[in-house]
Amino acid sequence: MEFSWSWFWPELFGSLNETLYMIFVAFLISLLIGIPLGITLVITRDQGILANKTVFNLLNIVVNVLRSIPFIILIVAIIPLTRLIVGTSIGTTAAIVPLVFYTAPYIGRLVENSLLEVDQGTIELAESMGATPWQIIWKFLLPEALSSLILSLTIAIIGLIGATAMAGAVGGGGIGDLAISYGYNQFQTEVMVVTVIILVIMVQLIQSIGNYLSKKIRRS
Amino acid sequence: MEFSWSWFWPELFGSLNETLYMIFVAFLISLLIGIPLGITLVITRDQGILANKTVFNLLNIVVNVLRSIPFIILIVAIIPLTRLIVGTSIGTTAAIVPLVFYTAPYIGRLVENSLLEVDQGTIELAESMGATPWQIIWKFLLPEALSSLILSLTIAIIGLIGATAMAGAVGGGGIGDLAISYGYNQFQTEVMVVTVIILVIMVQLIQSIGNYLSKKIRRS
Amino acid sequence: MLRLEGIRKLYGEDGDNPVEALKNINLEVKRGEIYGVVGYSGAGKSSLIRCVNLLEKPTAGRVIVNGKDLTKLPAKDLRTERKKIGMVFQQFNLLHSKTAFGNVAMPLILEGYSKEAIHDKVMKLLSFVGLADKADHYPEQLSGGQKQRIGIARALATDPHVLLCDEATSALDPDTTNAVLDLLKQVRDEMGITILLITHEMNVIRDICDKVAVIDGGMIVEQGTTINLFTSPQTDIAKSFVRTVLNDALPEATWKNILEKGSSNSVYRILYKGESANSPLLSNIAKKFSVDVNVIHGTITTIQGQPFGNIIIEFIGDSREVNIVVKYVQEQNTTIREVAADGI
Amino acid sequence: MLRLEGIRKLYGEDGDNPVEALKNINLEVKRGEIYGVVGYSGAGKSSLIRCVNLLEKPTAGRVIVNGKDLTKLPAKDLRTERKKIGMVFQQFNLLHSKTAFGNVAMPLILEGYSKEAIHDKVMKLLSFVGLADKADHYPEQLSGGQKQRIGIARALATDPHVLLCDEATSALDPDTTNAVLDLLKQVRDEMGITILLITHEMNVIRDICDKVAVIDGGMIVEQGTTINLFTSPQTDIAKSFVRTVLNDALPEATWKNILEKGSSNSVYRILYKGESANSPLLSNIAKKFSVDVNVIHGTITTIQGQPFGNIIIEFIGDSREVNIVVKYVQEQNTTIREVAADGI
Amino acid sequence: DSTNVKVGTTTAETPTWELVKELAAEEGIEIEIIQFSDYVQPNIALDNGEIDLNAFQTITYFHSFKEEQGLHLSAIGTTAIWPMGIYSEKIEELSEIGDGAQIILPKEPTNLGRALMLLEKAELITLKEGFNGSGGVESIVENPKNLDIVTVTAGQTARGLQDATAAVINSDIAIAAGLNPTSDPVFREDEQSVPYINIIASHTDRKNEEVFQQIVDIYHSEKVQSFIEDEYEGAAVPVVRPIEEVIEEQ
Ligand SMILES: Nc1ncnc2c1ncn2[C@@H]1O[C@H](COP(=O)(O)OP(=O)(O)OP(=O)(O)O)[C@@H](O)[C@H]1O
Ligand SMILES: Nc1ncnc2c1ncn2[C@@H]1O[C@H](COP(=O)(O)OP(=O)(O)OP(=O)(O)O)[C@@H](O)[C@H]1O
Ligand SMILES: [Mg+2]
Ligand SMILES: [Mg+2]
Repeated sequence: MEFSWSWFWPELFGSLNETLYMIFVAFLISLLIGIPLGITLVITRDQGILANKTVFNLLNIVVNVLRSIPFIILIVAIIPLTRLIVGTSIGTTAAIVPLVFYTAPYIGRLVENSLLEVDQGTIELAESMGATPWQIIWKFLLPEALSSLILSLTIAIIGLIGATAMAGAVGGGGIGDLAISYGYNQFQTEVMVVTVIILVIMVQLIQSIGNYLSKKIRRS
Repeated sequence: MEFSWSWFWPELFGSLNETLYMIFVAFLISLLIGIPLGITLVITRDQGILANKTVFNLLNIVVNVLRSIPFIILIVAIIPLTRLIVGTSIGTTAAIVPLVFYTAPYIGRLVENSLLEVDQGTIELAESMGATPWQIIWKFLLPEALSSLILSLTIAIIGLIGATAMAGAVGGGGIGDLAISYGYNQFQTEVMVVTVIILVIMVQLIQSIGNYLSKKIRRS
Repeated sequence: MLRLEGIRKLYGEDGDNPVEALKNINLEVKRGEIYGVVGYSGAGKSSLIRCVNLLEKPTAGRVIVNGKDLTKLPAKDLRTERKKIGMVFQQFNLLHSKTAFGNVAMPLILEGYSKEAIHDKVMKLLSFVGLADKADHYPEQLSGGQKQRIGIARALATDPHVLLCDEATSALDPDTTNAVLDLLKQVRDEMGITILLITHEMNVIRDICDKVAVIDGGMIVEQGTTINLFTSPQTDIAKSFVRTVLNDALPEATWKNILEKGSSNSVYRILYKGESANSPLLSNIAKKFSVDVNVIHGTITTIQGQPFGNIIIEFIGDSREVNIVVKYVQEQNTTIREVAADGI
Repeated sequence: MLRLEGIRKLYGEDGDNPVEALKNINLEVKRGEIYGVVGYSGAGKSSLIRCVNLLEKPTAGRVIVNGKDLTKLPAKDLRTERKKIGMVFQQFNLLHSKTAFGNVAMPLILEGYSKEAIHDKVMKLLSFVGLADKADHYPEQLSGGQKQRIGIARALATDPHVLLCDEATSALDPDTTNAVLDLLKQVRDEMGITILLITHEMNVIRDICDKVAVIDGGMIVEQGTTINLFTSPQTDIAKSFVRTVLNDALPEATWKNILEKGSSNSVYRILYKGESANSPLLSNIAKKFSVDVNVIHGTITTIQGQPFGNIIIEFIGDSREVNIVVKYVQEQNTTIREVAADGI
Repeated sequence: DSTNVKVGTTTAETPTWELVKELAAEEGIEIEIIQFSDYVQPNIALDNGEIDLNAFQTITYFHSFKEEQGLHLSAIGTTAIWPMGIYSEKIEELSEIGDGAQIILPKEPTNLGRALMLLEKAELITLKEGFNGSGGVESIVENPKNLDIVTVTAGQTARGLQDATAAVINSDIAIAAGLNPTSDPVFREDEQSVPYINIIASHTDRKNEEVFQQIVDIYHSEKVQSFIEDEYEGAAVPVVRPIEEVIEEQ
């Protein structure tokens, strides 16, 4: 099959659109789930500010289970849920659900790791001020860990971009899928090169922003 | 096609074997590459102990490029290299090469994030003692970051397990591929359930060890 | 206002070698009192003060602040009480992610003050501690003493009823220390704040504390009013602390000098306090007796408004006459005793 | 041994509001000397000491240690020189991942000492600072003062030629401080180590320093021998530092007392040092003149082996007689001056 | 060592090859089965000589792939046809497919072109002239019903039946998913349609090796034929025809 640029450009923009849509929505929702998840893993652990073995163990296992299931199987496993949420198990929007299931626990772990690095003195300070657990989290833990959190989230969003390439399995489309369907499966080197370049630029951009913000916050 | 346990068990053990082999070897090599990579990203950055814009930018881009290419395309892209290293591009051993290309930069980023959290005072201390860059890294940076590093590596090895599921593309086999090939493609629910359980146990075990070690080192 | 009853603190209870940092501590601080705690490094001072707001959970004992036993309060009530307890940390515990302003503003933000109220209050506090121009600096851009001052300003931000100071002036130069102590006194006088203060600087105790406890090995070995501790310390450790300010040990060089002159047996320490300090004792001696009086060492000062003298004098003259002088001094209700070989 | 020439340090050069922490600092410390630096919080003391081993790169100026300009050395040689410079950090900078033992052992490990040699040396140092029993403790299990002592032990581990101490005793009680100072003196006497020492505790200066520099606003405003600084401080800041130890300001309460009695015009300060301190001046006055002498405040002490007195006395008697006494005192080569209204 | 033969295949065909392996062992041929989860690698590996035979693709896909990639591969034998069908839970007749209906297609290169051709044959779309099975949805030139064509992995086609109007499903997937490939489809491929015959391929230089022919013969043996019929319950229809004839017809 011949390669045709006139076919390619609209296709590329469509895919780019899909990718950005998936990343944006999936990342946003994953943040909304993953950050509280990571926070909960930190505060409920042994000697955390709201130590609670049951909650910790439960979440720890849930995260582990989700993190251990291969993505494609995860997609299948949650089809009923996907259908419930977006009305279909096929298409870009439907792909967002498994992407969230993949990314949220991932963010949870990364956030957990970042928050655990916050100095014990910070929590002491907060407690001495009579801060509520909510305030400890929002006013102390998160701001103090922010620099590391940003790098963690950068890692997560890049991981998410990688995962969107697999969203093609349920008709999610996107630039990664374009690369695989045409660049890889159909050997259209031009597609492969262009899509990979776009992905590299995207990742490079995100990483640069992450590095910049993180460094600015760290101030060193 | 019917499901038969007598077929399944040896198949399962073979796959488990392949997975463990891939994880073990790929992780080991990824560590050997990823940790120095992360260290280099930290020490060569602006105001690092061996600040070097060229090296930092170069590595940063290499990591970004590798992190942005969809795994299946990565596999193909490095086939010549794979063949050079292991003599073939097919099979379990061959799958290790792309797995390393996937995991090493990932570890690099995670290590980078952990090391950046080390207190500036630690580096000052090391410099005041006339420690060589090598000593700063091994005697100061790494030990001080160890607790966070362990959690980061836990995250990385679990990510690697996820990636091994894709090794089937080059005939790598493994438990994730078993889950996909039979559980997913052939609708053999038994295979799916058993393999996923095994993966969950594996991940749970690794995470528990990671949590335990990290906590023990953190002592809090 | 603040009472510790039978406080015990064991660290590393479940480990191999537990450390008993506090053993049966009993201590009471009245409203508006400034109570000092001194002791050697590792004596348990920080552990004690951290038990007051339950940052460290006591292994045993009761912590009663404002009539409430904090150890028995549910989490929510404990938070309410903690809001009324300000704390200056030994290691500052500043937030790296916040500027000097942001650090001081923190407790006010938690309380939900308005933006303007916060700005006014914080800038006032920063001016108080002489750091108004550093409002926008982050902790790592501040010197050690500046960090400590931020910690002090922060602890005072919400007008607490109780203030816990763990070595709040240890990183400060004398002038800044005085300014801080004046501020604390002022806060106490104006708002009746109760202050529990750890320090190893006896001049801080002298200048500001109403009462003092001396802690050693996790136990209170001596406690009482500041003037009593200074004028008649009982334990060796208290004496050694007092000495740092009152300078009552004869320096080795001086003692050697005296020994060489062979006049060691006419060296006496005189301690006088209160009214007696105002009568010209030395002058009287010189006038009344045929001995010369040479002050070789000592301090005459005022502790908590009362004059106090602790001096070492050499009597030059006939030893019998000296004995008469000693008796005369004793008759003036003043302590006099021969100085021992170690200069004490 | 150690010379700073025209050191200037600008923080945040490329930012909006740069801070000029050091302005043209010149300072020389001879081999075996103990040199103290005092100054208010934020004066630039830490910046100065951190410039010596180039932890802070001076914006301008030369740092000459042992004849080598450190600012010009390639990295490798700088490391070699740094190995000979021990440093005690104001914020301790202990490694959280290492025990007390491990922290002290660190510089020895870097040097490649044998295991036994390290063990012996570290245990000796830990005993020195009174922490042999805490060898296995991690920093967060240590008190503030204990952490500081670990920092001191660590700085001494490799027998450095130069020791930089940034508030090395600020968290220590007086006894421990003395022990540390004795140790430093001993190290100096035995090994000829050169010490640059920052402190805000004037008793540390008094007890151990040969020379002192007073730094203010990033400039050295006064420097000289310790005895000179104590006996005749020139700048206000030096005077205020000296006062903390010599206690030469009359407490407000005492002054009020005097004013009430209406005798303020016969209150004098007498300063005497060296030999003159040994003649019984006060006693002579009492004997020779018909005035009573009342010492109301002051200190008589020994600085660097020399006696020194700074006392405030009240003459009770006829004002003409008092004038004669004042003249007499002046003839004895002793400084006497009327005390001003602020008690100074 | 020509008695050791590496055969690259995919999961669905593995059971048959297990049997072939058993039978071949009796004739002194040692077969090693390498399972791929991908449709590109087996051909590449065959061309490289990393495997000796592969069996997973239709003759159509095989030809277009090797031509486009310039691979030196040759088909040496037929295996079976895995007829595709258009399945639906929503409609009974093709004519019920309305404007804008969503149709799911398998996306693997060997499946996709074939699924498109099936749609064309069902007169739902028109493909560009000379469409040879290689290529994707961009090959559609006319789509009068504005069908929303979504490509997913083969495994997902059956799983999406509930969501889409219709799905093109490989018969092995259909069976695995509990569908009956003979009675359930609303439209189905011809069981003997030459272009969809799956083949065994080898490197062109080695296509005449005797042992390969032996393996093809074993595959065409009675035992294997009946095994396929039993095992796949109609999802795979064995094809025993000389390969030259098939190539010519194609
Ligand atoms: N990294 C920095 N960025 C900006 N300003 C700084 C930085 N470090 C120090 N400063 C400023 O430089 C001045 C001198 O600081 P330095 O730490 O030398 O003071 P110091 O004399 O040691 O005071 P202290 O006795 O309180 O420790 C201070 O005003 C401080 O705010
Ligand atoms: N978390 C801990 N685990 C074990 N031991 C501890 C812990 N915290 C403190 N200690 C020990 O308890 C004792 C008292 O410590 P504390 O911090 O109360 O001393 P401190 O009087 O404040 O001393 P400093 O004046 O040096 O600050 C010390 O011996 C210390 O080593
Ligand atoms: Mg303490
Ligand atoms: Mg300082």
